[in-house]
Amino acid sequence: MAITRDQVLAWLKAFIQVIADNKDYLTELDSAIGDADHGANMHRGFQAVLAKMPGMEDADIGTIFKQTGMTLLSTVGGAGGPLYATFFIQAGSKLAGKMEIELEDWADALEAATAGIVNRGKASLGDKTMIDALSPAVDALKQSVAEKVSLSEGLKRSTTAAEEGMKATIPLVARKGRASYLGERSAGHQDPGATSSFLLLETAMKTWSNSSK
Amino acid sequence: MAITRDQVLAWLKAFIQVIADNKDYLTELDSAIGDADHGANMHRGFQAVLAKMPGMEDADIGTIFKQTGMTLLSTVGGAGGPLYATFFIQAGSKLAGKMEIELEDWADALEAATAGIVNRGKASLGDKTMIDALSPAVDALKQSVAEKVSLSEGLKRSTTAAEEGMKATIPLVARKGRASYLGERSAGHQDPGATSSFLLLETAMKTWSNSSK
Amino acid sequence: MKKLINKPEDVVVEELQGIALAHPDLVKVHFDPNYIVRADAPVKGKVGIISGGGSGHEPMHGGFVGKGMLDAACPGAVFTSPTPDQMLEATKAVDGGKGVLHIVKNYTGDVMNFEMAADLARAEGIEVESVLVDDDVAVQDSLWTAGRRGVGLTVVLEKIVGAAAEAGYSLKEVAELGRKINSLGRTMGMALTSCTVPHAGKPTFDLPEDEMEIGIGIHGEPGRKRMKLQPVDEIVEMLMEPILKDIPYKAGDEVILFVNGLGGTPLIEQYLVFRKAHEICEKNGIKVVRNLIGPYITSLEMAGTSITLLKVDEEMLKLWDAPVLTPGLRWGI
Amino acid sequence: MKKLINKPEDVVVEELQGIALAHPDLVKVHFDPNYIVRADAPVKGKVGIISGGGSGHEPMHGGFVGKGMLDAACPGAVFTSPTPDQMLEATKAVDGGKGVLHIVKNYTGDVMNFEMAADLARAEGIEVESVLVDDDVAVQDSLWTAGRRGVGLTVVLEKIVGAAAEAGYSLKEVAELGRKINSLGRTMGMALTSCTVPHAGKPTFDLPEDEMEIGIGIHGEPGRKRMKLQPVDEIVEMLMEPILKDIPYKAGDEVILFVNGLGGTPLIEQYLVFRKAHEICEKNGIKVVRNLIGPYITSLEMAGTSITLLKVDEEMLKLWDAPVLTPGLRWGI
Ligand SMILES: Nc1ncnc2c1ncn2[C@@H]1O[C@H](COP(=O)(O)OP(=O)(O)O)[C@@H](O)[C@H]1O
Ligand SMILES: Nc1ncnc2c1ncn2[C@@H]1O[C@H](COP(=O)(O)OP(=O)(O)O)[C@@H](O)[C@H]1O
Ligand SMILES: [Mg+2]
Ligand SMILES: [Mg+2]
Ligand SMILES: [Mg+2]
Ligand SMILES: [Mg+2]
Repeated sequence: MAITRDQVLAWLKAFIQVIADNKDYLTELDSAIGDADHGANMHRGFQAVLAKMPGMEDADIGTIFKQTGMTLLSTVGGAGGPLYATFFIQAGSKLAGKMEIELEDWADALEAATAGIVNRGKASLGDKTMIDALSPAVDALKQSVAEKVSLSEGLKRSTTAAEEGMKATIPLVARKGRASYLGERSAGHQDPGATSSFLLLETAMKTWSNSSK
Repeated sequence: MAITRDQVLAWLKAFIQVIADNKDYLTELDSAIGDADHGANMHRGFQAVLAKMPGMEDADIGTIFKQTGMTLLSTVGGAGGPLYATFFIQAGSKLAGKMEIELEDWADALEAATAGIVNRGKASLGDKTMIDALSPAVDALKQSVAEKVSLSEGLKRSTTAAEEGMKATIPLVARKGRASYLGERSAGHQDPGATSSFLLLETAMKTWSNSSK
Repeated sequence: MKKLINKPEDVVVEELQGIALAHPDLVKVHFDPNYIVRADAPVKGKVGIISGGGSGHEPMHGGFVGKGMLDAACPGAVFTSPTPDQMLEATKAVDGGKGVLHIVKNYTGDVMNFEMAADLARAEGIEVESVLVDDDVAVQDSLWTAGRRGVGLTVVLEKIVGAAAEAGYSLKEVAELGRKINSLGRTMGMALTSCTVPHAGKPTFDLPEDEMEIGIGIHGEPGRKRMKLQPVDEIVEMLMEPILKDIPYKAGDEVILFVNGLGGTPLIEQYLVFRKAHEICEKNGIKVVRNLIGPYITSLEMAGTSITLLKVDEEMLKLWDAPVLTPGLRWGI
Repeated sequence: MKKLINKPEDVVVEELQGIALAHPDLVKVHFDPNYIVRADAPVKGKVGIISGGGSGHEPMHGGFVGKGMLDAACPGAVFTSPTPDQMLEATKAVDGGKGVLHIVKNYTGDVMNFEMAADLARAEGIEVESVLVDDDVAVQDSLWTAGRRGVGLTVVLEKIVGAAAEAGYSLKEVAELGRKINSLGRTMGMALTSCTVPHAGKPTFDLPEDEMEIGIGIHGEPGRKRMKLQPVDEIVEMLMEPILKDIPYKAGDEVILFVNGLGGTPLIEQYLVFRKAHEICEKNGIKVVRNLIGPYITSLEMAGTSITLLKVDEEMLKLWDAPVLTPGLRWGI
């Protein structure tokens, strides 16, 4: 019922591929309400993470997260870079030294990660950002932990919450980030950062549910 | 059987309108094998002539031609400007002092005008220029004079010759002017300068045939 | 997509190689992390001035590196804020012992990446101050937006602040000057077309043949309003109105009037924009004492223009007039 | 048609009004006939240098009027050679008693209008010489064409000859220098798009999204060849090949390498063109001793580039480096 270090690496590897596969889609989203670079930025950053992965194979989970965050920080750029870097670095702090993690650890890590993004980006729920996907996911995870559900169930609920949050960004008028320059015109389009965050969590569910008992 | 001074003015006025009506067409032709300015250039120049016409009402035919040429020289620009200016100025020299002209005078004037263009532009028949319309028209006029045909008949023959010459430019590869930069690609398009010259002669026929006996 | 490029992912590095080959007398180019630095950096005893931003706005910022303007510029991917490691290394490279000023355009990414870099630089013992540029009147500065964008004024600010540093101003003084400039400058832009980011392969947005976007930025994103295309005189009225009334500029003010080409608009049209903007200033009793006309802060091949006004005093004019020697701006040397 | 203009027929006059408002310290603008003349003309004892051509190539030629370059420039309608009265008045306005040089780009209209003007000026007692610029290698110079077009080299020639006049060269000397430059400079251009002449209302030709024109000029007309779009490195190879082999340039030659943006191509791409052109020069043992990169001789908003090489000697380099103070080019002052 635990997520091992190797499963964390498998998740990252899978997500690197998900980003590669969704690069154009994320670019499309970031064209409607942005500057058309979110897909390329994420792809560049996660390809750099891929190159670093051989060196992470013996590391603890916290270190893997931290190194991923540091790599993203110097390769992604834009708004997404520091925010995703913060996500991974803050999560990594919570997971320091661990070789396997339970749902509760994952909930704590995701909570710290999301709080880090809020701390840096100052976004609130409903501002039409990645927070709109991450925050409900954190809540769902905490709830899952409180209800003592299985890992699979917890991952499923948080992914569903993230997906709903991502879709909920569609009608919103952006109040943070580049989309906010468009004012009312940002409504009717799904937020790119919320989409990539959802994909991150969905990939976690797909990777960790398969191998959990 | 003569063309009076007033009929010369009527011809100019009619041609000014013909140019206004065909501005876009000439631009179109000059887009395919040029820089898309022949229509605007001719229109600008002949509108300037229109503004000068009140001052020409009492002048002899030669002076009218000359002033037209001088006006075109300082308003048309491009290749067409000096060439049409030369046309009118050289024709004007031949018609100096006259208050009415016969077919023979018109033939001499057109011959001098065309020679002036050849002198300045160095084009030969077949180079895909206005010469390809004017030169056959001059020949037809000289022939008409030799055969002592009527004014109407002479104007008709020279207009037909100009029209055939204009159309004959279509398959030619340009060897003078801007179209020559395109090489083989200039073939298949009618020359703009040949077109405006044909219109000049056609308008003369329409104006002078109506009023001649 | 029609561009003169090789592979999209190599555009920035290849451009930097081109810059290094073109201007070895003025700048050095550092790779991994990428930054452009003036050839004689660090200039001892002088405050270092750095900026940075996404590529695709050339000549800003890399084209403004040299004597009298920026000591260094950090180029990100196209339209993407550079990363903290770039600004950290650049800060160190220009540290002449008197501190370093970061000129930061107000975009979420630029602000966060520069902030992290400033923290890292301070941790290494370098004094760093930041000046935020947020001159764009198209966006409301409110709780409901990410704040006003940094656009055209950035060029003018970099020139004046660069001259101040060259003249020996302290870090505190250049920062104050920068903030003063930011408080006195306003910009508004419009576009006839979008632009195509290399890896995206197509324009960021489509504009019908008879329409224009008012209130655009420099990253190819749509603006505030889409409207039917107007004659340029009406467009300039539309841009000048919010610029004039924001601070507001008043009769008697002396200004620098900067008409910027966004990349795809020919210079002949930029002079038409200037003509009307100048007329509007005069009509309002505002004296245009200096001007700049040209493609200085671009958005790839976007067709369009932005107008910037900066209210100036004697000190700012003196610094504006001071010699500058960079690839993108040069006078007095 | 998307342009920042008012009425098409007013574009040139309004642009001239904008120039007059923008650069009163450098130039004066004369209307009817239209010409731009340096503010301190005529400069007594100096040969006057004038040029001219259609509008739409800005900053050429009007943007190059000032100290160290042109004394006057005559702007025609867009893409239309100016008329003899313009050049006559401009010639008189810059006559400092040492004669006047006409720099004439080799187009049928330019040549004829300048010829007539030179005749008229001589009839008024002014000594006039002409230099023909025909650097374009895209066109064969033969009995079967109107000769090679005057394109990118014009900018470089105007700079060097302008400096020579400023340095006191005689009329004969500047003419000889100009002809020497013309014999040592070659250019080739290409386009990704055409451009739209204001009164035409649509592009002069259409290019499919995946095609380019090789061997274009600066008036929006089609080129020699239409091909599938290639990466910029291959395009630069295609442009450099005919440039290099025409004179030909040889190993050991020192050159000015001028990469020109045609108006709609962003600076970032111009640096990619430069990078490869520089590499090709080096590979051929040709030393690039100076360069110029930017939109200096444009074709409205045409996207594309032209590359110019000029083989230089010490004298030409000295004149290239000499101070110049014009709206479009400035260094050393
Ligand atoms: N202040 C913020 N807080 C949280 N997320 C943000 C904030 N600003 C922007 N974002 C996220 O960043 C995404 C855009 O990322 P990206 O395109 O990589 O950066 P940029 O806007 O700098 O081009 C948005 O979709 C949004 O989800
Ligand atoms: N050397 C020449 N001799 C005669 N006619 C010429 C010559 N060169 C060009 N033309 C004519 O000029 C026309 C183009 O005129 P225009 O478009 O006004 O000038 P430009 O080519 O300078 O733009 C051509 O169609 C051709 O008929
Ligand atoms: Mg983005
Ligand atoms: Mg033409
Ligand atoms: Mg971005
Ligand atoms: Mg023309």
